[in-house]
Amino acid sequence: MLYREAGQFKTTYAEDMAIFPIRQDRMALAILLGIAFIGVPLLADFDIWPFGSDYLLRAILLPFLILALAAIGVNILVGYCGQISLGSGAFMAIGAYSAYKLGTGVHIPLAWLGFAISIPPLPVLLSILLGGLAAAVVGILFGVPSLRIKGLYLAVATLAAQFFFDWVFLRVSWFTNYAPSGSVSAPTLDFFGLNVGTPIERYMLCLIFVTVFAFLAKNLVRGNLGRQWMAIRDMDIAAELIGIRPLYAKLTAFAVSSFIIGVAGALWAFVYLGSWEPLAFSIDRSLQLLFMVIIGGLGSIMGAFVGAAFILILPILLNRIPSELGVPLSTETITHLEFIIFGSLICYLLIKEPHGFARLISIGKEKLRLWPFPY
Amino acid sequence: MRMPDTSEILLQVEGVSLAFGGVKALRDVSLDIRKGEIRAIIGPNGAGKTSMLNVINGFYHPNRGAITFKGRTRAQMQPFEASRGGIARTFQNVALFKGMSALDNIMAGRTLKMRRGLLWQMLRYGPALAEEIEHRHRVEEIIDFLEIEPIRKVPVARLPYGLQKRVELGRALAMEPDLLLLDEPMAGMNLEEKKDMSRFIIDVNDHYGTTIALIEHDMAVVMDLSHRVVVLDHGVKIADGTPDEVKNNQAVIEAYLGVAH
Amino acid sequence: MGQFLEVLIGGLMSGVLYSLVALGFVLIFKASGVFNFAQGAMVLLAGLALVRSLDLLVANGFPLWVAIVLGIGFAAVIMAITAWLIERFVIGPLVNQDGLTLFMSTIGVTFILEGAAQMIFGSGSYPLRLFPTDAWFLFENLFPGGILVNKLDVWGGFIAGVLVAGLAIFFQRTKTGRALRAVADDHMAAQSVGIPIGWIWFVVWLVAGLVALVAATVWGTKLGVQFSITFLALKALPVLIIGGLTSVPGAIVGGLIVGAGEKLAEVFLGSHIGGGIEYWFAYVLALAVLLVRPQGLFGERIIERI
Amino acid sequence: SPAAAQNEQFIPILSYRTGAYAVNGVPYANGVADYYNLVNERDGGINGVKLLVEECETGYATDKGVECYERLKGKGPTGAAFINPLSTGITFALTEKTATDKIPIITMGYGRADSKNGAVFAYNFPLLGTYWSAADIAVQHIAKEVGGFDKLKGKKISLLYHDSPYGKEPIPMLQVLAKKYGFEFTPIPVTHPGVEQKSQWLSIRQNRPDYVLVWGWGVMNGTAVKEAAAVAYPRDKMIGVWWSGAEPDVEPAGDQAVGYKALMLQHGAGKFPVHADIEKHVYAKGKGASEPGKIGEVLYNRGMVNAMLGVEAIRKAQEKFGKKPLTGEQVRWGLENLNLTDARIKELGFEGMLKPIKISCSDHEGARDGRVQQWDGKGWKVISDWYTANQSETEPLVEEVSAKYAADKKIQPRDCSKES
Amino acid sequence: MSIPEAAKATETATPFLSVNNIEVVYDHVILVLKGVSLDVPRGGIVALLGANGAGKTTTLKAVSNLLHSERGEVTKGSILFDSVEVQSLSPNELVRRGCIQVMEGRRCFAHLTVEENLLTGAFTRVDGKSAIAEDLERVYGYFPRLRERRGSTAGYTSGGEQQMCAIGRALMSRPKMILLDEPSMGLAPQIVEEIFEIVKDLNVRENVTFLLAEQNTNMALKYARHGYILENGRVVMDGEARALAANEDVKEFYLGIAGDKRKSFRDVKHYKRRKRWLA
Ligand SMILES: Nc1ncnc2c1ncn2[C@@H]1O[C@H](COP(=O)(O)OP(=O)(O)OP(=O)(O)O)[C@@H](O)[C@H]1O
Ligand SMILES: Nc1ncnc2c1ncn2[C@@H]1O[C@H](COP(=O)(O)OP(=O)(O)OP(=O)(O)O)[C@@H](O)[C@H]1O
Ligand SMILES: [Mg+2]
Ligand SMILES: [Mg+2]
Repeated sequence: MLYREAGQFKTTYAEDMAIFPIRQDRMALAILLGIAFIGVPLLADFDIWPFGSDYLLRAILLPFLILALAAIGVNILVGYCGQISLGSGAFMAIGAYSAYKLGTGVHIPLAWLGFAISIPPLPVLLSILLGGLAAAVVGILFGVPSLRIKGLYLAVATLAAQFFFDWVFLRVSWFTNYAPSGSVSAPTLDFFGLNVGTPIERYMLCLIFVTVFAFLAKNLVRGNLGRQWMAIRDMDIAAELIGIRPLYAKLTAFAVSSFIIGVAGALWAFVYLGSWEPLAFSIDRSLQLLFMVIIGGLGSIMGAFVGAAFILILPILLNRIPSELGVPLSTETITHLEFIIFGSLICYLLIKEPHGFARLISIGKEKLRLWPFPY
Repeated sequence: MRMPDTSEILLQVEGVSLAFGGVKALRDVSLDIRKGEIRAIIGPNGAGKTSMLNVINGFYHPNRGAITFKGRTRAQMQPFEASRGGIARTFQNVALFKGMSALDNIMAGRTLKMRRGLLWQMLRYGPALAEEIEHRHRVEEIIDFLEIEPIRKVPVARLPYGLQKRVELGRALAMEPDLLLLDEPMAGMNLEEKKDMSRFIIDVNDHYGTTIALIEHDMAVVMDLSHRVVVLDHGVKIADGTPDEVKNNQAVIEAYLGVAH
Repeated sequence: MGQFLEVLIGGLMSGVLYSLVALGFVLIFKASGVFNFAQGAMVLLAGLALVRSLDLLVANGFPLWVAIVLGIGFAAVIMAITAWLIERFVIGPLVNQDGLTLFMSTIGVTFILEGAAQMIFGSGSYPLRLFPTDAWFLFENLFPGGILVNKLDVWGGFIAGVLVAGLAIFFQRTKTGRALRAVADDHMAAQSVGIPIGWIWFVVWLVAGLVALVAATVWGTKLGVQFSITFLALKALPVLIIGGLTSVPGAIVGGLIVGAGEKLAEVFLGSHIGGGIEYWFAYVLALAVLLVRPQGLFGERIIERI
Repeated sequence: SPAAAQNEQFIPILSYRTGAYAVNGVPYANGVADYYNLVNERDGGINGVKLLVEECETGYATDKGVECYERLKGKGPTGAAFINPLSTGITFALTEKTATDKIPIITMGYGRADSKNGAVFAYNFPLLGTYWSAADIAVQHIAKEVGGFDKLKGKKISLLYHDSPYGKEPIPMLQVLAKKYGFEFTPIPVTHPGVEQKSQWLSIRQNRPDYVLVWGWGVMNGTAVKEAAAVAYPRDKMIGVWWSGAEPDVEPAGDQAVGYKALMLQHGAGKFPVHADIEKHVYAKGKGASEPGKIGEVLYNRGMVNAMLGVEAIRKAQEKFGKKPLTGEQVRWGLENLNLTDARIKELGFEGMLKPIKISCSDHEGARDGRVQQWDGKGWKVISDWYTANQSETEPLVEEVSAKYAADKKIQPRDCSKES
Repeated sequence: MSIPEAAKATETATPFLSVNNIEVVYDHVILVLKGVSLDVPRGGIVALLGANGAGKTTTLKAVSNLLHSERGEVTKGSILFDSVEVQSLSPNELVRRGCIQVMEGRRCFAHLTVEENLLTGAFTRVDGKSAIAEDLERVYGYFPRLRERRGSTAGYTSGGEQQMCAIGRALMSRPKMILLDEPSMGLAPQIVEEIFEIVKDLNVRENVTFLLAEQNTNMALKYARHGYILENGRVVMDGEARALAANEDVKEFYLGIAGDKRKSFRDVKHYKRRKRWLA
């Protein structure tokens, strides 16, 4: 009786097409946003446990938000458009390094032409967004082979992007402003004169980014373009025969996805790490993002969040449990156990629900709807 | 039976041959489809019927021959030409988008008609929303017409085969085609459902004037619905004419019908 | 010229060593359509089981050859148990699910194997000396310094050749080979015609485990048995897709192409643009091949029919 | 009891006992843990303040390292005394954070070379030697082997390096030195984790450099030695940095490693009086972290030295701030004023492992001495005298790079002449 | 048509297959079968009729124990095949015991050739190569079109060819009982006749039992001896095939005969609301 759409009549298609047509869902979302936007800052402000220490903000929520954003990007490509990509890390890196260059000033000496291209350091917000744009452009470029290469073959082929850009940012010292170690650090985070420095400020910044992009992404995937992506994913030949252009659909998916991933990469570098090297965007990151999307549920924006939480936070929790309980285990054993348990949970979850958390949630809702009857 | 009032030729296939390695799927087949008619293509299994449809909408490229559609002649069709030119189709092995709801599947059929760009869709505001709603109206009409209201939001993978076929027809109708190619739309249906399907086909043909090319193995359906029938066997056209002519054609009886129906 | 030949030969050889790892992928993919992310972890597990039991036996006074035989036997048993567990508890219950789900489950398996292998057998670096690791210098009268050929590489190549021949026969036209391919196409239809999927998968994972063991003997000799051995999987991927995910001989050919290509690129191109290019070069090579043949050189055609 | 808990000094250990670099991470972490344990077991802590230690596994991954740091930095009554990430990548990521959190970051023998300049990097302590010092020492040793600096002219020296900030650090210094002495310098990158080096060594076989410096970590070192053997490059022309000169780097290669040389971060392998204490007070009670047979290995000893320097810094700080748990800011003072004389080193049982070390505001390195050791198939043998890195060579680069950092980060460098 | 006496004689009191009041749930929440019971006598031919989505396919999958890989499960009731509880047998064990299913939708192994497809059907057989080769010939005899296409990759063959291939593949296992799901779908009229003749032939000569889900009610009731009609996951009517065929409702809804005359498809009324039996 708690969760039922009966009695909620929709009289226009606009109402029927809302993100959450059911009132209870809307309320749940409002509560969640309320906690995220008001609750967390308040708690942190009053130093109430567990937000008193920076730990939760800086070590958990910040990476969670940024990786969830990246996962949304990956989900658009993999979950909605069906193009498996293992190169997401590279696109994060492109976002990060482009934003870094733009934020610290671009100088391209064209000696043989007798002049140089110089762009003064751009404001941080603009550099981050342009970083995303750069990632989108490269994304389109690396999306072109997807017209011919499909499935797992494409997945492995996207690794070319991953390794190539790892190498580029290591080797081309122009990108790192000729830092001797190849490690660079972010410019100070000034947003319209506001310096974003404390953990809670950083958290709010990321939260705003994530909320806005999640909303835009949700709009896209439930609109015409989203349907084209899913059509390509589900049956590309039929899609083509009903007039969907694979070129356009796939490349827009690559572009939008890379854009979001690039922005997330810039945030990861600027807001979370502060100082980074290409290893921060290695193949491990790409895989991690893919795991998030699969576990969360392919083709679900909310799934990206749940998946990010599972893949990012669960290992940390598992790792912490023994020391919190005071069980005397060596870190080595703890880590090995963490691996074993984490792996087992992944398998267990998949066996229980091969389509990830998103499906689990929708089945849960369906059960709630039927409650108290089993079916 | 009422014949279509025009004899204008919408599509003409001339001398088309198609081979896959050693398999000759089509051998020098010519046929025409007149505007407004229901044209059936029949023949034994593996005769090349589906291949013919694939040639018409550009999925297969014939080795030889020419295709004239709406007055333009070309050696082969391209899928985008076909879809933009107003050719829609359903598939023999249901080719729905499995992960999407019935509604979304049909909405996808309207891709060609939707104009708003990426940025508008991202905001889903103003013109983008208006466009979405406008097309939703059209799609709801189709849903209503096909009587699939209750399954609008069900993921199509969960639907029984028969309903999937209907959704697929809906998707094709959403394209508002001039020429509708139906590949065994009634396979796997019982009589009642076949009747429904027949009704839909006739209504589409009558009310919208849509030209229809139909492959079907149920002879009763074919004979009742179609204006003209072409018969293929082993890639060769062996007969072409009104249902009655075809029914009594000796070659057809031997190759396909067996006992006279 | 001498250097070119040397790099070419060295590249071809080291490519074949990757093929050893790639073969494991091919086997499982061919038989169940599962892209087995855990292949690297299986090499680690097999290697650790082998080297640790070997050390223990030698320390207890067994003669070396007895220890080797027993050690390999022990490692094989471990791989069999692993195969059984994976089939029973992970892949078995996931029959008929789509490729990405299965892929993800093998990632779960990877975590479990890496954790368990190191917890049981230790996370150090353990030297393994089964094959000679020095080199021959050929044609010393033709080229100054001769052309260097690693003995280990030759051994690896030889073993890979034998494996491929054996596996190719296994897959070719035997009843089980046919059943394996049927399972890869459609789990449920295979079940419906009475193919015992569980048993088939156990056998395949076992064979993949044994291939991992073989890879571990060669790579363990080269690197020492240690965690880094799992990274071989990444180097095996371009090999795998160049050859085609479903082709056993393709794994070898892919290895030859990748090995030669990346080594030549690194030596002759890398020095001009800063070096370290072989990782991405292998993948770009793979990309180039796929653009021409989307299913790899010897992979099964991707069926497009409507 | 709560009262006792109040009298504890919290020290986090960031370690990696799993993953690709565990082979080298484990002995190091063991040394660190054992020494803290020794201080508690033998002395009852530092002047009665017990050491409370917690390990956190980073797996050598930057983001995990950041998480560990955030998790542990606030623990204990006064928070972390200092942090020791044992990874150049994590060091880079934490440098700014530790400064705001006021927790010193000790990077003994690694980290960013420019952070030696305490005026800019108030909280970074690259004790005992940066990579620029290491590069300088290595070149000094080569000069000695070839018979003088003037003989370096025209020689070919290659650097085989781990393609990461860690491996790249020495490059600018070596370029400076190459210019100065006229040797030909070629950097050769090896992609992480370094399991595949065939093409690198085939190039080396062709170019025949006179020396190959190895800046590797983990599996890369052992593989380099084996590949060198395979192409018959003389092992005694290879010189590893001090992170490429421990037992796990050579043991897997067996006989092929004989002759391989490596720099020493002052100490080498072997047992010293402090080891006896550890065996007596820690291992006898069954509280040791390591396999007993591995006590005294190079990386184990390095972990111990590292822990000892931290403990001594706390002790120093207690002199000023009182015998109680101290904050990171207070420990930072202790570090900056640390002055270990030969006598004190002997007292601590480290005689023969260390030379005196004196840290100051402008010099967070404290000492820049090293020796060279060689593997003889069974153990490491010291084969050289002490070298001291030439400050006139390293210092200009330190100034230049740290000034740039200060400008980027808008840091006002301290005036060290005014620091006590 | 008359029921073959020989077959009738072998029918025994205990049914070969008996489905007792089963309930099937997909995805833990979608209840599809709501208590279906049916018996198939040894050597019988039983037709399962019903509209789209009535649950025919689900019933057959429950019998061959293939549901769990579709995330469905039998939550109530029991299925006995040859007096053994089906739930305790694996699908391949069932095939070994002689119960094979021809799945709906021509699930051929796309990458195998037609002949390889047929041979996989013989996987469980142990009676030697020559017996298998003989049966292969027999299948080619039934479906000459398959012989023509024996070397082609099944994924590229036409829909009807794939359907023949799927049926032929099941025949290759020499089953005692065949669960046929929509065998006539997509087949040319002659071939449909041919298939039903094969059913009759196998039934009479080799005493093979059939349970067939079929939309072609006409044909099904002609060849079957018993029929069950499913609606919405329930059995709403069952009985002798002849009795069913004579039923007025069945005539109208399934056979399209009203007042003893077939109506043209052109003239059908547009049913807005269909009449349904109430369960
Ligand atoms: N995997 C599934 N998940 C959820 N629901 C399913 C699934 N498979 C079938 N169903 C539902 O079960 C019901 C019965 O389906 P079933 O396929 O058994 O019908 P059928 O009688 O064989 O129909 P048809 O004549 O179309 O083949 C349908 O309503 C369908 O929506
Ligand atoms: N892409 C292809 N590659 C190889 N052979 C093909 C291909 N497409 C069709 N064929 C072959 O061409 C012949 C005609 O096939 P088609 O699908 O057109 O038959 P059909 O008339 O539709 O038969 P059905 O009634 O069984 O659907 C068949 O023998 C088929 O195997
Ligand atoms: Mg067809
Ligand atoms: Mg069905």
